[in-house]
Amino acid sequence: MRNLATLLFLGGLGFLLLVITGGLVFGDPPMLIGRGIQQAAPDQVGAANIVTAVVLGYRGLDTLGELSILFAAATAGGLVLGSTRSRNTRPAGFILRTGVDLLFPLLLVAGLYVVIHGHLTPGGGFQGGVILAAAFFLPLLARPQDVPDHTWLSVIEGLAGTAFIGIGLAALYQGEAFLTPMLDKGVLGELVSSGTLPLLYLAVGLKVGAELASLLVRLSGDDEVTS
Amino acid sequence: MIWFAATLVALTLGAALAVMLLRNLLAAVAAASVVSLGVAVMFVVLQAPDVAMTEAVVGAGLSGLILALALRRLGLARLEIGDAQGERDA
Amino acid sequence: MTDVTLALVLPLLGAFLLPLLAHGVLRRLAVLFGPGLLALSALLLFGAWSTYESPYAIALGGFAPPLGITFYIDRLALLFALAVPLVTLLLWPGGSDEASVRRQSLTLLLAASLTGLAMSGDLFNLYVFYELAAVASYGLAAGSGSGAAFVAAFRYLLLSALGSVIALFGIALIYFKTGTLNLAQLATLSEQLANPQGLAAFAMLVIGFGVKAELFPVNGWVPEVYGAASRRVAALLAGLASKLVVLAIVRILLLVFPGEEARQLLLVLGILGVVSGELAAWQARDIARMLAWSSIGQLGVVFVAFSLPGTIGLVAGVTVALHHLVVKSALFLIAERWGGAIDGLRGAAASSWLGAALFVLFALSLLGLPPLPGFWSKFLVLSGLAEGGTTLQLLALAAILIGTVIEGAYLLRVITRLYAAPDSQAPPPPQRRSSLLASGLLASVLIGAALFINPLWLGLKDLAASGVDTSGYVETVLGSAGGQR
Amino acid sequence: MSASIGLVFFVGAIGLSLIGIAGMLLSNHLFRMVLALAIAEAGANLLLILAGYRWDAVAPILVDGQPAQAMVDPVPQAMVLTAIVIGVGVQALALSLVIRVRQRYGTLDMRVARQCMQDELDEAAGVTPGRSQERPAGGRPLPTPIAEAGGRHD
Repeated sequence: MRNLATLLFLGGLGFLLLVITGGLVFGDPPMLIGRGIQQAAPDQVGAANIVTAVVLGYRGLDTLGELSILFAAATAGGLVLGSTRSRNTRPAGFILRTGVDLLFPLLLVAGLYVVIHGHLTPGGGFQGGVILAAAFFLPLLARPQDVPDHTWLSVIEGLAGTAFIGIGLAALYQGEAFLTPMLDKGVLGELVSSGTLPLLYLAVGLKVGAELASLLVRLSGDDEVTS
Repeated sequence: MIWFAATLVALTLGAALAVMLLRNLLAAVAAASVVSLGVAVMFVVLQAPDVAMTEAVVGAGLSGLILALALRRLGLARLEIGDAQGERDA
Repeated sequence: MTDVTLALVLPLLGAFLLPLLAHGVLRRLAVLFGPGLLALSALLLFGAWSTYESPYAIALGGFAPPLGITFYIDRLALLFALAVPLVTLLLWPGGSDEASVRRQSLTLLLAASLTGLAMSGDLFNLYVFYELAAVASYGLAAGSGSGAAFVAAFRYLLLSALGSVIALFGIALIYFKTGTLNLAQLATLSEQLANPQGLAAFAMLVIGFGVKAELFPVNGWVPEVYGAASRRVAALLAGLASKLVVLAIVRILLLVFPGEEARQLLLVLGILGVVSGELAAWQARDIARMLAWSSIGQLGVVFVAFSLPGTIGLVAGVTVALHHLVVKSALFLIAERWGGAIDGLRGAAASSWLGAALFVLFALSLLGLPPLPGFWSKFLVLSGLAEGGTTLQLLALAAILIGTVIEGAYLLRVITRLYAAPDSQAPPPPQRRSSLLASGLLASVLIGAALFINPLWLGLKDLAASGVDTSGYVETVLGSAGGQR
Repeated sequence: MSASIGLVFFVGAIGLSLIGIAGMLLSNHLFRMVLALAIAEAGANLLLILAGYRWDAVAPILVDGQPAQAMVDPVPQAMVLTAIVIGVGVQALALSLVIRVRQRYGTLDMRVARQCMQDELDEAAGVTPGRSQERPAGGRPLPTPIAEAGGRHD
């Protein structure tokens, strides 16, 4: 009975949403701020990838908030799960270990590449950070006995977050507003360009990588379930 | 173009339904990854390569890994069908 | 020149660094680190308050307002932002073990996000800060470590995340119609949103953000979380966090949806909140859940107050919100060690006369006994409603009056137990000294407000007059081209 | 053709959200609720991206310094990037809570877990459990608590 009522409610909701969105114009957005950003971004920020210019420049505070949310989730996860230690000390098989040894540098390089090219091509701190997290996490799969302690992950996490805020505060110190892009913009499209943006993305990438890796380590710790 | 879009949307919605209806939770996690991949392809079609890349890496990859790890820790990660521990959808 | 953005950045920085400090050689200092940063940001905000002349906008990143994220600083924002570090300091969770450090980190993140909610002038930025506040509160809610806390936190998380999805839908609708996120620019385009689609977007935003503001249909988490979490966390969430979210909703209402329908939506939800909250509080038999349900009722009054148009509505809303902030935080603090049922409180006054006396003071102010500020806040709302005089408003008036009677019934029930002779059971333990000190400070704020009600009233009216000044907001943000203040 | 392709995507976005919301409301399985949440979020993200799409426009990445032609709106893309990352953080936290609930109460059924929570709260408050009337609105009477089949882990 309750399910029927819920389904009816959902049907109504869906109909309502379709009617509402049916009146929206698709494919011709007003772009009040979008157009302005497209015109101003090459000069103001100097990143060829305008999404990056928005993420780190125009909406840099959102990105800081997002990093904080990930940090909050990781901290809360730590509070909920506590410090778990992997009980499974049996080393993995030869193939897995070798594979991980081969894959680890590859993932590290790929992650860093994606991170530092974020202002030029699709990708950036978040995508690269996830790849880095996979790189940090893989050794745990292969050698569960070696990596019970992830203090260094939390050190990277804290320092990268501090670096992001520090870059923002440097602008404040110079008399500009918080998170104003600094340094020389350089030539559009080159690797060393668009001022502090690549540095910010590096901080984002390291922080995201460390945070997600510690989340993964924590979730994979099998402290009680041993099936 | 429209047929491609319609197929894509239908596939994604089908995968989403599968997430809700599959009894095996590991399979449901896999279906959730398919949903993410479908949405990522839509993002590519909609000229959002950055978002598509994130959705593929985060939604299909990382999120799937997190879910699978959690399932393993819950002791529910097994492939045989009929394992419906605690599954009592009224 | 001090920049008030620092008041938001410092707690964030502290949250990132605290876990590192707690591991290092500076462990002793780490205990003082969080409170020190909060005190610093309170000082900064106080400096900004005392040198304040007129509203101004801060263009973050130096990008001219419609393009980048803007902070809008007026007295209203400063007042609420100032309340954040002060109340957080009073409710600071001490300790130096690993779990305590994590809890302190989360508290700092919560404080930073709430400061952001007070100042931000950008729709999506508000959403991000709201999410940050929500995630930090999930962690704090689960932090007490009992099974009930985990279930309560999980249910809260699901409801709140569902609300976020709905709010994101609302933001998408608004972006479809207008193509901008800046509240000032949205204010100039408010006609484009004065239609069913715009109203639907507003409803979605209100339902989404309302989860944390304990709004009527989405407040099922409140008694569970407040019952299972520590009282300090409950005080932080009920007293502080809900008010800042309300402020964000009110900003959106005033600027983007000035139409009558949006106000009526808030009014209806507020009435339902008052009635359901007070009735449930009356039925509750333990003090934590009684205070939780009563908080829902009080926030219903806050929403009713903000639904009044014009300056009077803002004055009434701000007064009720601030009053509830002080009183509910203090009540939760006093009840910190009163774990059991209300019946188990017999003789509490004998073991701690001060705690009981403070409880009585705050309860009477909550009820609205004349010389106390609670009376003036309720009086403002009721007179505003009577002046408005529409059927719905009169209904709200009746609901608030009936709610007050019910409130009196259950608060008096507690008070009579406090002063009853202790029975065979051991009386509840006295309060911790820090809690007594904190609630004593809050009581002095309350009494101070009662003594200086006249200058306070003038100040609030002034504050509200600039708060409802939509064209002033637009001009401040968009007019000053270049974004330099 | 152009209008209908928009409709197709709208149906996709709304359908995903509805399936997700339905899953959260109808399912009683804690893990599946987390999965449903992810699906609902994907729908909202898709709608946001649709808000920035322009016909015959390219991705907002400059090639050789100058915009070759019209580009789609970059702002919703930045917002969705943020939303996706927020979503995965919340999901990880939700899963840690699920793991803990399972360890404490030995169940993944929301109704059982909720009953256990109410009992624990009542007990902590010293109120006799079992006849708590202060159920929040929408509280539905529970069938007899289902005993979990043979504790798998404890």
